[in-house]
Amino acid sequence: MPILSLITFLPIVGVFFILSMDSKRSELIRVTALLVSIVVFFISLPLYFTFDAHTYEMQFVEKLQWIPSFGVHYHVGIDGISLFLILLTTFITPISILASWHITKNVKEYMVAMLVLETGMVGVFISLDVFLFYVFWELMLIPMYLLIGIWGGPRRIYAAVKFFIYTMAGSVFMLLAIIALYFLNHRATGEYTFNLLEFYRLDLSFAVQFWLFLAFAFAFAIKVPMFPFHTWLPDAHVEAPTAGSVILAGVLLKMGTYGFVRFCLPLFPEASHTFIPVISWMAIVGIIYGGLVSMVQDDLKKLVAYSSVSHLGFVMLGIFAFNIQGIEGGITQMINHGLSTGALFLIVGMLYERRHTRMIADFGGLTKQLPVFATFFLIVTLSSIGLPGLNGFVGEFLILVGTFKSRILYASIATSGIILAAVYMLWMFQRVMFQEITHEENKTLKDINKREFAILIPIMLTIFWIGIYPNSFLRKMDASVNHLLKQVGEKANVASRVHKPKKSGQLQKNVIPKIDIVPECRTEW
Amino acid sequence: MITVTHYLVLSAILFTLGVVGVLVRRNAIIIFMCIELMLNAVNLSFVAFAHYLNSMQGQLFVFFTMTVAAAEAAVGLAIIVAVFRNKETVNIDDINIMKW
Amino acid sequence: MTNISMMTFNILSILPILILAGFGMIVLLLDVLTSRRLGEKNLLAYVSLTGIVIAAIFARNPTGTTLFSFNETFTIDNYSLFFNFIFLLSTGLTILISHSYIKREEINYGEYYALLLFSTIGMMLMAAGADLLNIYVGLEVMSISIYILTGFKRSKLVSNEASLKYFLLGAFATGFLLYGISVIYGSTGTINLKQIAGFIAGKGGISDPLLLMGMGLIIIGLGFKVASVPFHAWVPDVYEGAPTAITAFMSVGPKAAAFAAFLRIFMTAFGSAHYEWQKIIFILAVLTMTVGNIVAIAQTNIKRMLAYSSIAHAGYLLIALVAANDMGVSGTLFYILAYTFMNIGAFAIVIVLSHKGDEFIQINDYAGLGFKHPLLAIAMTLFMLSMAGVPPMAGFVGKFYIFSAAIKSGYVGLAVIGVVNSVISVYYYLRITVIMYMRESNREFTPLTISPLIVAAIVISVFGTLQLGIFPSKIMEIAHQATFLLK
Amino acid sequence: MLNLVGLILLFPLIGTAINGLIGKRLRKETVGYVACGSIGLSFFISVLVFCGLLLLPPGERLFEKQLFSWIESGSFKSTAGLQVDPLSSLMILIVTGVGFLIHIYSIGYMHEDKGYHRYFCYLNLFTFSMLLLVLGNNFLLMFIGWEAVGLCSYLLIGFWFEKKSASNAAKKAFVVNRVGDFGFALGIMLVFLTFHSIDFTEVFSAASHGNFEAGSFTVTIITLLMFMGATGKSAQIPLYTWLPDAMEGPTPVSALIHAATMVTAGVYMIARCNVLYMLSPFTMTVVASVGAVTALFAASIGLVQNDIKRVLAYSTISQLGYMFLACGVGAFTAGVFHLMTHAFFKALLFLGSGSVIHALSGEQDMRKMGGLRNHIPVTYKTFLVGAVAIAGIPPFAGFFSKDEILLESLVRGNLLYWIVGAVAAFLTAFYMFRLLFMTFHGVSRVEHHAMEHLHESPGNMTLPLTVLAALSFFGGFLGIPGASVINSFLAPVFGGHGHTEVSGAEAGVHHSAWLSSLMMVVSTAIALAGIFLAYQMYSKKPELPGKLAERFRVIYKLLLNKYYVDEIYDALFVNPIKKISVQLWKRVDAGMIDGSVNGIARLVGGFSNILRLLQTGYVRNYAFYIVVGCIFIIIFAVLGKVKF
Repeated sequence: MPILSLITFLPIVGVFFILSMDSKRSELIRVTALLVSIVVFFISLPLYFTFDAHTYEMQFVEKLQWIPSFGVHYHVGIDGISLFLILLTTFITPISILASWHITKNVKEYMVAMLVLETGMVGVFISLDVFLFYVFWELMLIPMYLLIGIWGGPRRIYAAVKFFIYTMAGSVFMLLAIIALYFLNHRATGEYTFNLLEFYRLDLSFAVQFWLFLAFAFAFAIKVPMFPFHTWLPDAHVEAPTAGSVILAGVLLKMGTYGFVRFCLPLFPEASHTFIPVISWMAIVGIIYGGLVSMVQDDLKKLVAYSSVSHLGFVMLGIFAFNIQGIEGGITQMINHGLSTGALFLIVGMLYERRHTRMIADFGGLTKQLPVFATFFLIVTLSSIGLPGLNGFVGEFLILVGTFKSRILYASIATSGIILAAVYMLWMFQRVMFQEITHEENKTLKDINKREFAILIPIMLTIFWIGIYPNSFLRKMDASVNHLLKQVGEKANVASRVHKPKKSGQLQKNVIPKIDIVPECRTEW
Repeated sequence: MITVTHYLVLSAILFTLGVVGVLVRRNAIIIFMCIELMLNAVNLSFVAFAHYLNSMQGQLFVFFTMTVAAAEAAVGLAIIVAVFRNKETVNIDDINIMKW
Repeated sequence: MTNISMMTFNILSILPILILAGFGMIVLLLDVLTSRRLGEKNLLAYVSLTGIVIAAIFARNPTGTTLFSFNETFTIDNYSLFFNFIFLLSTGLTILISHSYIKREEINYGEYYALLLFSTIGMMLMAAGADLLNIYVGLEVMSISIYILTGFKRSKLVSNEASLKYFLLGAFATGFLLYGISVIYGSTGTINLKQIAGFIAGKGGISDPLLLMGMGLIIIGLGFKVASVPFHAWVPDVYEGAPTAITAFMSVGPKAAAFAAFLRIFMTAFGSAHYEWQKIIFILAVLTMTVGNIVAIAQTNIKRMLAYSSIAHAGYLLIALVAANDMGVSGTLFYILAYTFMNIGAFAIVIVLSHKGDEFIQINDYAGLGFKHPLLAIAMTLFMLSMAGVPPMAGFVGKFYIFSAAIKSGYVGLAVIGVVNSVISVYYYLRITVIMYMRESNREFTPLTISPLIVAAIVISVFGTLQLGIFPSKIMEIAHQATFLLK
Repeated sequence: MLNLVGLILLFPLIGTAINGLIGKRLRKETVGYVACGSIGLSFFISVLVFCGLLLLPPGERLFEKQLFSWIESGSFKSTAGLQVDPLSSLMILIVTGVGFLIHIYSIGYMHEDKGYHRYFCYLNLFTFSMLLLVLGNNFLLMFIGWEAVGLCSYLLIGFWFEKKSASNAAKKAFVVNRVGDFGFALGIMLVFLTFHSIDFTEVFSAASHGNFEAGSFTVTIITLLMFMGATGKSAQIPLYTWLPDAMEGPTPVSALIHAATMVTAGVYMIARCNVLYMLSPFTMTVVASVGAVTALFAASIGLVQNDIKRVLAYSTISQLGYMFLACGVGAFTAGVFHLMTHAFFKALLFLGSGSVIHALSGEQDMRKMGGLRNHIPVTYKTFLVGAVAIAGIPPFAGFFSKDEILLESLVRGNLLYWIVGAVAAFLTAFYMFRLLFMTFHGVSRVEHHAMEHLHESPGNMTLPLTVLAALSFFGGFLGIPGASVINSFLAPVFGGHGHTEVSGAEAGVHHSAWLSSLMMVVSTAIALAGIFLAYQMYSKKPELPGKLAERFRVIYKLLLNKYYVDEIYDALFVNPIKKISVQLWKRVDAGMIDGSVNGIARLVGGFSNILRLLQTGYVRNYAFYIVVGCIFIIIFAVLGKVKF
C-alpha cells in the first residue's frame, strides 16, 4: 500500500475537491480542507507504529520511473530522521487550517494554497531522489509565497517577494551542486541517476566536497535561517497570516536543518568536519544575537521570529557536534521548536483576532481577563524557554551535552542562550499578561472558545508527552543517527575534549582549495 | 595583373561605404540605398571568388542575392511609403515614438 | 563539375513546404472570392489551420535515416523534423490567437494568414538547409514576410515605425551575414556545411584569418536574428510596435529558426573548431542574459517586458550553444519547445486582456486580476513561474537541461552566471503575480477579446507547459534522437 | 515500606491536578482539604519511609527505586529513579512536615483571596518539585526539580500579578535562578563528560575509587560550576538580590519557599555531592568564604531594614551563609543540622510576621507597629520563641546548630571564619530583637483605622505557630554536642570522613572537650550581648537609633539602600545589555544585513534604468550598436588567441 504517496498526494485530491466547490460556501470549503488534512494525519500515524526502529535502511520505499532519459525516479522513503518531520507536518497542518477559521477573503484559494503547501512539505521530507527533492523544495515555495502575499499584513508584498527571492537565490546554487553531483556520480559509476543513496557511496576529493558543501549549505543556511541570512524571517512572520506563520515556523524552517542532516553531512564528510567551526560559530552568534534582539522587540510576532533564529541556532549546533546526543537532540529540538513556536504563533494569532494589534504595549494584565488563555500561554512560554519536564528541555539539554562532548567552548557560550531565552520570553509574558489592565479594550476580551481550545490541546499533550517520555521518539532515531554518524565518521572530533584539544589533521590542510571544481571533466568529455 | 585580392579590397571598401552610409544618413531611402550598396559589394566578392576558385556556386549565389534584394526593395519601399503617408516625413530621427 | 548530375529530386523532403505554399495561395484566392465585409473572415483562419495540420501530418521521415536532396543542399533528419514541428506548432498557435485579435483591430485581411504560412516556409527552409545558400534564402523568405506582418496595422504609426526599424536593421544585418558567407566561400571554396567541415578538419582547425572573419560575420548575422545583446536593440521597439499576435509569433518562430541555423552551422561546419568560437559565444551569452534580465526589471509595458524576457531566454539558449555537446543540442531543442508554449500562452493572455488599439498593456493594468478572472490569472501565473524556472513547470526542466549541458562541458562559471540571472528574472516575473493577486483592481476587465480559438490556444499552452514540466521524458527522448544525426 | 516512596511524589501531583483543573468549581473548603490532605498524606508516608530506613542497618541505608528510563541517547542515560538515604529522608521530612504546617496556615491566611485554588495548586506543585529535587537519583532529575522549583517560586512570587512590583520580582527571581542554573547545567555536562554517567551512585563511587587525586582540575571546575548553581538558588553573594524582592509574594510562600525549603536546595546539593567537594579543597575554601561573607554582609543590611519581611529575608540569606560556611569547612552534618533547625524557626518567624501583617490588615512597615504584645498574645509568644532560637540562646535549637557551625569553623577552618561568624551571630541577635521590640513592645504607632479591627489570628493560623515553636525548642536536642543523634544518622552519607565528633576520639584535628564548652559559653554571651544592645536601643531609649542614624549618616544610608547592589547590577548588566540589543537590532539587522540586501536590489534597479536608456529609439543608434558589436567580434575572432 503506497502509504507515502498517499500522504503526499491526498491533499491534491482535496484541492480538486475544493476547486469544484462554489466559492461562496466558505464554511463547507473550510470543513472539507480540515477533513482532508485530518485524514492525511491519520494515514500518517501507521508510519509511526509500523516503523522498524532497528534498521537504518529506508522504509516504506516506493520507486517509479519518472524521466528515464535523465535517470530521474519517483523514489521516496523515510528513515528515523524524516519520520518525525513528516508526522510534525501532518500534525500541524490540520491545526493551522483550524486556526484560519476567521479568514474570510477568498477562502477557496486559501485552502487550496494550504493543501498544496502540505503536499510540497511532505514531498520534501520523503523524497530520496535529489531531483524530486529539488522539485518539491521549490514547489512548496509558491503556496507559501501566495499565503504571505495575499492574506498577509500591510507590508506583505515586500515580505513575500523577499521570502521568495531569498530561498530561490539559495536553492539555485543547490541546483548546480545537484547537477555537478549527477555528473560526478556518472563519471564514478557510469550510469546516470539522481538516487541519493548512490550519491552517498561517492567518495569525492576534498576540493570538490568543499565547494559542493558550500552550495548546499548556502541554500539550507538561508532556510534554517542561520545568522547572516535570517532577515527574511521576521518580515515573513510579521506579515504572514496566523496559519501561515505557524506552518512557516513549524515546518518550513526544519527543511534547512533536515537538508543539512540528509545532504550536507553524509555526502561531504570531510568538508563537514572542516566547516564545524564556521557553522558552529554562526549558530552560536545566531543564538546570542537572536536572543538579544528578540528582547527589545515591541512586536510580538517579531519577538517570536527572532526567538526561532535562536532556537534553530541550537539545532544547528547540535547537528554539527557530530555525536549521537547532539544529532538526536537536534532532531528532537526540531520537533519541539515546531510545536512550541507553532503554538506561540497560534496564541499571538488569537490575541490578534481579539485586539487586531500585535504591539506588546497594547496589552497588559490579561491574566485576570483570560485565565485559561493565560495558562496555555504560560505552558507554551515555558516549553520554549526549555523548562525541564516540558519538551524544550529534552532537545536543548541533549544538544548542549553533545556540543559539550565535541567542543566545550561552544557549549559553554551556547548555554548562556538559555538565560537569554528566559529573559526575553518572561519579560514579554510579564508585559502582556501580568500587571494591571491599562487599556480599556482589554477589559472586555473573551476567553478561549471551543475551537481555540481544540487547537491548543493536541499541542499541549504532545509538549508534555515529549517532555515526560521522550524515549518514544529517541528510540526510533537511534539506528538512523548511528548510521549517519558512521557515514560522517567521528574521527575529527575526539570524544573527550577535556584535555587541550589536539590539532586534528584536518585543519592543517589549506582550507580554501583552488576553484577547479570539475577540472578533469572538460578534457575527457 | 588584377588578382583576386584587388577585387576583395574593392568589395571591402564598397561594403564599408555602405555601412557608413547607413550610420550617417538620415533619410530612410538613402539608408536603404546604402544597404543595397552593401549587398552589391558582397555580390562583387562572390563573383571574384567564383572566378578565382573557378566554381559556379559563387555565380549561383549572386543570382539569389539579387532576387532577394529586389523583393526586399519592393517591401522596404512599401514600408517607407506607409511611414511617409502617416508621418509626412522620411527622416528617421523623427521616428522614435518607442524608446526606453 | 563538368556535368550536372541529375539532382536527386525527392518529393518527400519538401512536401510540407509545398503544402504550405499551396494553402497560402488558396487563402489568398479565398480572400478575393469571399465577401467584402471584414466580419466573417473565419473561413480563412480555418483553411490555414487545416493547411498547418496537413503539413504536420506529412512532416515526418519514414526512412528514419538522414535524407539528403537537392544535391546535398537540403536535409531531412530528426533535427529538422523536430524544428518543423516547433514551427508548425507556433504558427498554428499564432493563428489561433490572432483570429479574434485581428478582427478586433480591424486588420482582418486574408494576406495576414498567407504571410504567416509563407514565413513558416522560410523557417522550414532555414532549419533544413544543409548549405549556407538555403539557410540564407530561408532567412530572407521568413524575414520579408515578417517585415510586412509587423507593419500590418498601416493606420497606426507605432506599427509602421516598428516595421521600418525591423526592415532597415534586418537588411543591414543580413548584409553582414552575406559578407560572411562570401568570405567563407572564398576561403573554403564551398558553401556546403559538410564540405566546410571536411575542409577545416583537413586543415586541422582554423588558422586562416579570413575564415575566422567569415565565422565572426555569420555570428553577427544570426546573432541579430536571435537577438543576442549587441544586436538586440531592435527587439523591444519592434515587439512593442508590432500587433501583439505577430509579436507572439516573432518571439517564437523566427528565434527558433535562427537557433536552428546557428546550431547547424556551428555544430556541423565549425564543429571541430569549437575552441575558436566558444569564447565569442560565451561573452554573447553572458551579455545577453544579463542585459535582458536587468533591463526587464525597469519595464512598465508588458509587451516590452516580454521582449526583454525573450532576449534573456536567448541568452540561456546561447549557453547551450557554448556547451556544444549532445546534451546542449537536445537541451536547446527542448528549451525552445517549452519556450514556445510559455511565450505564446503569455501573449495570448495579453491579447485577451487588452482592449482595442492595444490599450491596457501596462503591467499595472493587471491589478486585481487574480480574483476577477481566476482562471486567466492562474494561467498567467503558470507561464510566469515557468519562465522564471520554478520546478513543476517546463521552464525549469529546460533550464535544468541547459545548465546540466553547461556543467557537463565544464562551464561552471557560465552556469553560475545563468543561475544568478534566473534569480534576477524571478523578481520581474514574480511582480506580475504580485500585481495580479496582491493589488486591488482599478479598472474593468469586462470586454475580453475572448473566442473559442484563443481559449484553445491558452489551454494547449497550459497543457504543454505542465506536460513538459511533469512528464518531459517522451519529448526529451525525441530531442535526444535529433542530436545523433546532427554530428 | 520503602518502595512506597513513589507515593510521596504522587500525592502532591494529584493535589495539583485537582486544584489546577477543577479547583475553580470546588468550594473553598474542599480546595483547602485536598491541598493539605495531599501534603499530610505524603508527610505520613515520609515518616513511614524514614522508619523503614531506620530499620536497615546503618551501613547500607540506601534504597533506589527505578520508575522508568527518561532520556536515553547513546551513552547518556538518565533514568527517572528515586533514591532514599538518610540525607534525603531527612530532607523529605522537613519539606513535607513544614510544608504541611504552612498549608494549614495558608488556609486561614489566604481565605479572602480570589485566586484561592490557583494558590494551592501552585503550592502543591512546589512541594512536588522540591520532593523530586530531593529524591532524584541522578543529576538530571535533580536539575528538573531545581528548575521546577524555580518555576513555582516564579508563579508564587508573582501570585498577585496585578502588582507591577510582584511580577517584576517574579521575573527577576526566575532570571537570576536561571543564571545559576547556567552554571549548574554546565557542571552536569562536565560530570557526564568525565564520569560518562550522571547517576549519583556511579559518579560518587567512580570519584572516590577513581584516580582523582585531591585538587584535580576537572573536579574543581565541576564543583565550582555546581556551586554557581547553588549561589543562584540559595541566594548567596553574587546572585542573592532576588530573595529580598521575593517578599512580594504571600507570606506563607515566603515561609515555605524562601525560608524553609527552596533556598536550602543549594546546601542539600553540596551535601549530596560531598564526595566531589572533598576532592577539591580550593572549592571548599571558596564555599566557606562566600558563606561567611554573605552571612556578615546580609546581617549588616538586616540591621536597618524597616519592612518586617525584608529583615527576615536578609536574616535567611545570612543563616544560609552559615550553612555554606559549615559545608565549606567540611562539617556537612553541621550544615544540614542548621538547615533543619533554621527551617523550623525561620518558618515560625515568617508565619509569625504573617499573622502580624494579617492582624494589621496588610501593614508591613515596622515603624507603623509597636505595642502589639497584648493584642496578639499567641503570635507574640511564638515569635519570641523563634527570635530566641535564631539568636542562639541555649537550650533552643538555634544555639546547638549555630554553635556547632562556629566550633567547626574554628576547628576545621581558621580563626577568621570564626570571627566573621561570631560577629554575624551578634548582628543576628541584635536585629532579631530590634524587630521584636519594634513590633511587639514600646508605644503603639499603629494607624487609626488598623487599630479597630486589630485581632488575633484564627485557630488554623496559630496552631502551626505553636507546633513550630515546639519544634524550634526541641529540634536542638537532636544535635546535642555530646550524643549527637543527627551526626550518627547522617554519618554513612558523608562517609564518616572529615567531620569530627565533637566529643570523644577525633580523626585528625585534636581538641579537648573544654574547647567546645568554652565555645558554647562565648556564643551564648555574644547572643545575650546582642539582645541587650537591642533592648537598650529600642525599648529603653527609643530615640537612640534616630541619633545614631544622624551621627553615622553615610553608613546608615549605605545599609538602608542595600549597598546599592541592585543599582550596580542594573548599571553593569541589565541596562548595557538592553542598549546593546537595541543597537544590534537597529544597526546590524536593519542597517547592515537588510541595508545590504535592499542596497543590492536598488543597485540592480539603478543598472536597469541606466541600461534602459540605451534604447534611444533611433535606428541609427541601433545600427551603430550592431557595427560596434561587429568590430569587437571580428577583432576577437581573428586576433583573439587568448587562452580563455
